[in-house]
Amino acid sequence: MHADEKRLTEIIIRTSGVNVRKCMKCGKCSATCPNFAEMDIRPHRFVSMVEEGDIAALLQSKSLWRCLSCFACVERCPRGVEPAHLIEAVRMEVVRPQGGNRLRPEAIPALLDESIPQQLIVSAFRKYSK
Amino acid sequence: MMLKLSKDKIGELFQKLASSRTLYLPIDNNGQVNFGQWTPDAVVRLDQLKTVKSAKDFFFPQTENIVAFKRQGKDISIIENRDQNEPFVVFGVRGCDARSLDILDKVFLCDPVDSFYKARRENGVIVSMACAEPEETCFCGVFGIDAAEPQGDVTIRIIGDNLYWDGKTEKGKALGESVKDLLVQATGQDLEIIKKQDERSREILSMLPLGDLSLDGFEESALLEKFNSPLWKELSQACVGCGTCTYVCPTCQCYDIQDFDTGHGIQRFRCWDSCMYSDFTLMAHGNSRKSQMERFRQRFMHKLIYYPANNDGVYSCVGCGRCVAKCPISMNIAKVIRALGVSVSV
Amino acid sequence: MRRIRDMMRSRAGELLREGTVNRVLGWKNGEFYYDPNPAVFETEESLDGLVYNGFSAAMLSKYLIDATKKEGRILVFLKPCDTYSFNHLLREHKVNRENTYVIGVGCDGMLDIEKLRTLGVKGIKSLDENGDDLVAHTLYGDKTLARRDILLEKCLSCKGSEHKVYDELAVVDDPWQWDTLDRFAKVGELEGMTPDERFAFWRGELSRCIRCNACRNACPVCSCLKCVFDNPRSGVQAKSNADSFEENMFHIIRAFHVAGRCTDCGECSRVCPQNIPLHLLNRKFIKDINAFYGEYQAGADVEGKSPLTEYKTGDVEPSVVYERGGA
Amino acid sequence: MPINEKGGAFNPLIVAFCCNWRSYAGADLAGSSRLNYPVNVKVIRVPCSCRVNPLFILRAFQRGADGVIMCGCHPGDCHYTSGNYFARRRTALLFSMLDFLGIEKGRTRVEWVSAAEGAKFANTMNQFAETISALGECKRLEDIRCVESEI
Amino acid sequence: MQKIGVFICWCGSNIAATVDVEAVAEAVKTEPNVVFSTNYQYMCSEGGQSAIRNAIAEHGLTGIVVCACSPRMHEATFRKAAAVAGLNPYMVEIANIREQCSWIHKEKSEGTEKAIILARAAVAKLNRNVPLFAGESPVIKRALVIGGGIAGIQTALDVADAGYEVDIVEKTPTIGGKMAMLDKTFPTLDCAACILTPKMVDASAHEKINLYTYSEVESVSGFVGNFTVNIRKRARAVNSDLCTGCGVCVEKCPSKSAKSEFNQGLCNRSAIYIPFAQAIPNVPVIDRDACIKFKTGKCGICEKVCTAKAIDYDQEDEIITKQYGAVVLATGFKPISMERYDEFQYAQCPDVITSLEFERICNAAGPTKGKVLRPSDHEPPKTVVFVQCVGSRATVDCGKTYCSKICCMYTAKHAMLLREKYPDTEAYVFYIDVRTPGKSFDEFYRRAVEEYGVHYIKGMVGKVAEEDGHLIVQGSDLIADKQVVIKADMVVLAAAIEPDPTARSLGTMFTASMDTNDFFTEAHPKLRPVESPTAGIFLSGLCQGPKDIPDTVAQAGAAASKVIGLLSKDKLMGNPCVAGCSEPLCNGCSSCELVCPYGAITYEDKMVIDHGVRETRRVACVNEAVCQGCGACTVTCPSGAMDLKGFTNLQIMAEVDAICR
Repeated sequence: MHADEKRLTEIIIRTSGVNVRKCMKCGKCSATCPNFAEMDIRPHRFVSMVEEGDIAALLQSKSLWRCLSCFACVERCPRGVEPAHLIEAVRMEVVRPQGGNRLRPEAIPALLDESIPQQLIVSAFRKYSK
Repeated sequence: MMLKLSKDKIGELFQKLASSRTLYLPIDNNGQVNFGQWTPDAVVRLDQLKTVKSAKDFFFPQTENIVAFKRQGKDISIIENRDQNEPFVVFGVRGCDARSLDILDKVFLCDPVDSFYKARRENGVIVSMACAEPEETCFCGVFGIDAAEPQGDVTIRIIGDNLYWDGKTEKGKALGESVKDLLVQATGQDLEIIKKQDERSREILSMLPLGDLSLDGFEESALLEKFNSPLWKELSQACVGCGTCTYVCPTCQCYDIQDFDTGHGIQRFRCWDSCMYSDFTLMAHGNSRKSQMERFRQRFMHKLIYYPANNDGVYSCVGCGRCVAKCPISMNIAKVIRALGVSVSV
Repeated sequence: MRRIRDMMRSRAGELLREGTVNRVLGWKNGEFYYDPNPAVFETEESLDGLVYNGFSAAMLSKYLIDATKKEGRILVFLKPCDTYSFNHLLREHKVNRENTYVIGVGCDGMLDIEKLRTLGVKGIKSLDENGDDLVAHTLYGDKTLARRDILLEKCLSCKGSEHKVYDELAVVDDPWQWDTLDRFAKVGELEGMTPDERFAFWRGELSRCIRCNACRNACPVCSCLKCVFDNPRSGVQAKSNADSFEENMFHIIRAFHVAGRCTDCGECSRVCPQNIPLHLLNRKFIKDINAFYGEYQAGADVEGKSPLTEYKTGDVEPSVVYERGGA
Repeated sequence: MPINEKGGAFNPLIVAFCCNWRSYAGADLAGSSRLNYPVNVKVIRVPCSCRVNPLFILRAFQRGADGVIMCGCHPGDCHYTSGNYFARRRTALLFSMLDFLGIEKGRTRVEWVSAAEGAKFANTMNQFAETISALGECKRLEDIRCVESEI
Repeated sequence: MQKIGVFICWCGSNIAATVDVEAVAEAVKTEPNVVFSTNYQYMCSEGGQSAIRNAIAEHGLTGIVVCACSPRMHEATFRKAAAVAGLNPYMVEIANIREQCSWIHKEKSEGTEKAIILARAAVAKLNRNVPLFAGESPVIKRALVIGGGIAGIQTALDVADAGYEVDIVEKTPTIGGKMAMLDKTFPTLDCAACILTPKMVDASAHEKINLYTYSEVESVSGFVGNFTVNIRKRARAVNSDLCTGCGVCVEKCPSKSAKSEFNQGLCNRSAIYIPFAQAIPNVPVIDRDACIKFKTGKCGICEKVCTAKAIDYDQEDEIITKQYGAVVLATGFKPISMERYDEFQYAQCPDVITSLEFERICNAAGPTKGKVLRPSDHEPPKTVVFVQCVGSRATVDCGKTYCSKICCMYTAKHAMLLREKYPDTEAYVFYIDVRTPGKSFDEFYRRAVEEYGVHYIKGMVGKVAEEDGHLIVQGSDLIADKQVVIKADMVVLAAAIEPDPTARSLGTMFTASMDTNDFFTEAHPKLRPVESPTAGIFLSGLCQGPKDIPDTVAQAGAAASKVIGLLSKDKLMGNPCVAGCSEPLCNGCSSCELVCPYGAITYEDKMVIDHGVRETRRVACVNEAVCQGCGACTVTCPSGAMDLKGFTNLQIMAEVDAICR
């Protein structure tokens, strides 16, 4: 494992607050995932890949952007592992270092749409800008 | 030779006295006044007629270590604790307490001499103080004490704005010498003032309600009659068996010797005992005085009959009245003298 | 209180005469007005010496431990607060109720001679009590005082005028009444201090202790035949206040031994020759017991368990102590 | 590491009263699981937490203990059915009183440790020893006569 | 003056690696009254014990300290060794320098220093020891078994066969327990009823066995060898002595809407009922909540039709008080509630059932007469999905952290039986792991897969949804790394099992300790697996932990042999470490009486001689046979009159002093 990956693994485990060792590989997270078909790396594999420190692949994963953050996996996991929090943590690692503000205040008016709730804008702003 | 000092310089006097030796004097601790070591921020209360405990502590402390046994492996070494050579002054001792030391001397300085006590007596200087405003509980006069001009190495009077210093013994004069920079010669007018004050004090002393207590009938010859008096039962009924009277008493001299296991050895100490306690003179077979009545009787028989019988008629009471003021249930030597004394004379 | 004294004298005389009782436990006049002492009266004539005034504070309940072992019935006068202690002694089988005839006496609050002296009244020979107005006759002239200013500490937080146990009452319809204070105020004040301040406070107070055992011997709850501190075989015997540890040890253990049993009669503080506020230790336990396990007044009744001889499965954890603020 | 007055490294002394049936067994389990806890902790075995007399606790402080901890069965699980319930009341009141007298409350502790909780025992002792190290030597309940140099 | 010998054990390298045993032996020599000290490789071995015996004889020792492992391990061993050498066994103290010293510390200097202190404390305590002598108490030759399932029945039969009386207390109207509800048993597939009912009959017919069904233990007092138990025999409203078990009342009862407990609520029963055909005793019981007579006062049909005149509406609960020498807890288990598992739709869909319900459906005497039919429409299912580990191995919410142990096997059994009866029906099993440690267990599971074609899918079910009369089961197939969706007709959940809820209160009553999951704990997990830490209380069956029938029967037999061992003694040596009252110090305040959990303290008026004073005083008296030695009284006693032998105030303070020195 690269030193960099090791560092990233630690960051992800720390920021997510997830103990991946609690996983007993039952797959209930993937069983319950409503967007399973769209995910290239499924929640249960996400957990084991973090455990193995295979972060490079995760950073490239489409799942980061396809996870609905519905937290069904978190809700159903019998061991309290919380895979969605891991996905979120990896996502933040991709978003944040890629530099700068990916969402600028001046860009917001153009994005506004009657159907988008205010909270979404606020939440997106928090995630995508520094 | 009468010397004097302006009252506002009294702090300097304490400072000076304390510079060469330990100075003990009445100090206020949250409303209660006891003799304690002087420090610049101590609240000195010379106006307090009676300290809770008497001045006997400095010669016969409540507890003192007398010898230690130290264990090293299976060997035991004996460590002596006789280092009572520090000079000290007890300042502001009232006439009753000043007299009480004579009574303790008869016990501790007769053969075999109590070397701990003796060392302290030799190193201690008594600065006694005249009483101008005695209280209703005082009856020192009954024992021939003149509270207006008490005994002591030095006798002081505080009148108006002045403190009058009267060195009486060699020790007292030497003490005066050590603070002579602060003292000036008293004038004739001063002596006049002192005389007037003494007279006024004696007048009040003569009017004290307990002043009429009579010690008639407490002779050695009446020992058995007193011992067997039915009044003891009545008098002792209220006694709860605490040691207040004995611990505030300036003349009580009973002590116990006990060992304390410190974990590293044994510290042998002596501490005040009280004949009022149920474990007083407790021996293997039990207690020789099984009832509180017997213990109560012991205290007063000792003070009023046994002690004088052995000490040329000197009673082991100085009429300080502390027990009168402090007994939780208001039973005291005055009531005992009243009850038993009268019963004989009638 | 003079009226009550007269009632006491006449009823005591009647009960002695008719043989209901063979002795009377009351207060006997002394040298001054303020020093009546507990005494047993066996004849009607001797009852002239029976007094009841603002200085009849000494509680008579504890004397009954020995008195009721004797032949015949004894009449005892109990102030309202004394009845709690009497109940407590009954609960612990220390007194024989059948050998006791209790007359509950009304109380105007007991007086503190020390407070009088602190107010600068010296050479007190006698007092006139009349409701709130007091006149002290002294060697140095008369002094007028207000009763409320010289009430005993324990009477400032009086438990009330109700007698918890009695055979008959000797009370007046129009007793003098006074405002009582929150008995836990001082405990609360201390709790609010820092540990260092509390330590300094108690060191200052307890350093005066002379181990005279007056607090213990006057306490109606401390009724052990042989106290652990007197017993050479207990391993903790201590006759002297050899050092600060012994002072702490004695008072902590004494308070602990009476915890859940203490009726808050205040005798410990009243009898202390050094005026140490020992009742605060007991009140601390009472305050904690009330807070942790529900309100409890020892001596309010004879039956039931006391807080330290019972438990509930849902009791607070000892960590409650640490969760309160402070270091 | 805190330094004591004599200038040496401060080595706190901790006395742990453990009930025979659960907490002492828990301490044994900590041992057989090789869970480390400070050497300063010395365990005294008592049949039940309700056997712990306040006298013992004060005695330990008198003789120089810097902290005293009492361990018993979890409430409801006492070998003697109810002993720890009494112990719980007694210690709550006693420790509250020590706090009232100004003794640092970190110096006393009650912990329920079952026979299966070896790890809890070790963790508890580690934490407690840390607390005591931070508090330093216990002076407030010490008996000067028991300080070795005094004799 | 004592003569104390100190023996330091190396425990091989367990102690000697971290503790300088020579240094300890040398250091203790300076302790008061120590006249001898030595060290040895294994103190507990015969060589070590003989060294102790020899030293006692040679040096005239009055007491010994053994510095070794925990007293919980070998205190008894060393006491015996001392006794052999003529020393009172209570003149032995153990310093625990292994578990509480060498095993937790790494530095040899630290370990050695601590070992010396612990040895010193033990010597200090021993210096205050006095010989103690155990009292004797008689053994009541009767055992009580609580729970009438297979565990209780087997224990009772084994004890009774040894010639001792046994009472079984069962809270339901019949014995038989959960096993009676099962259809077939793995891995042999023999019929549960066929092997259980003969045992039930044996138990009821055994002259030494007495059944109390529909009864519960109300309260307990006493101690090993002599428990006094109050049993509440609940009123059946049917006189068992008169009832012939003809069943006419059951047939004629007009109230038939109560759910059948025996059939897991899958069908109804009458208000007066016999749980199942082979129930023992074969006496009906009236369910007062369902009975029209009890609810409205009208009806009374059962009374009218009963020719034996056995119906007794006025019957009241009866309290039976009996004494027992030993008590066996066999309280069994129940499946956990599935109500909160929304993802499996248990509460919402009748066709989502538990395995125990499936057992009843398979059973010929069950609600469907043995035909596997969907509860919703009584149609045979075409596809059945089994889900394992529902609530087991779960650390969150309502789950259990442990493996329920039996689910893998019964699920294989269910799938196999299903495929055997209905070869056209597809069976899918979702599993996390398949655990088959047991004789012929793995072969059984492989048969289900290989011979019966059960589809095992590694993964968990995430969601069950009802759609068009089918159950859409969405789960993971971790091996194919895909999400599978199965259109099923029935879903069977292998629910985790938990101890019966009555165990908790019984545990408190009998002071039998429990773990966090409410399983009873054993005195030693390996060496004393069928005994509770509380003397005289034994454990049988699932109340101690999940297990299958053979394990249960084996444990039941083991518990029985322990009971027999106890009952075969005429007298028990008591624990001499009991409370004692110093009468001259006793104040008669009753505080100790109030805190004693065993009622061992009473008060009497006695002549007391106190320092030469003779008087009659009210003093505490300890019943040494009843006292268990907890010491609650010693602390509540303000005067210190109460003390605990073996753990006296002075002994403990000596230890404190030695440790703090």
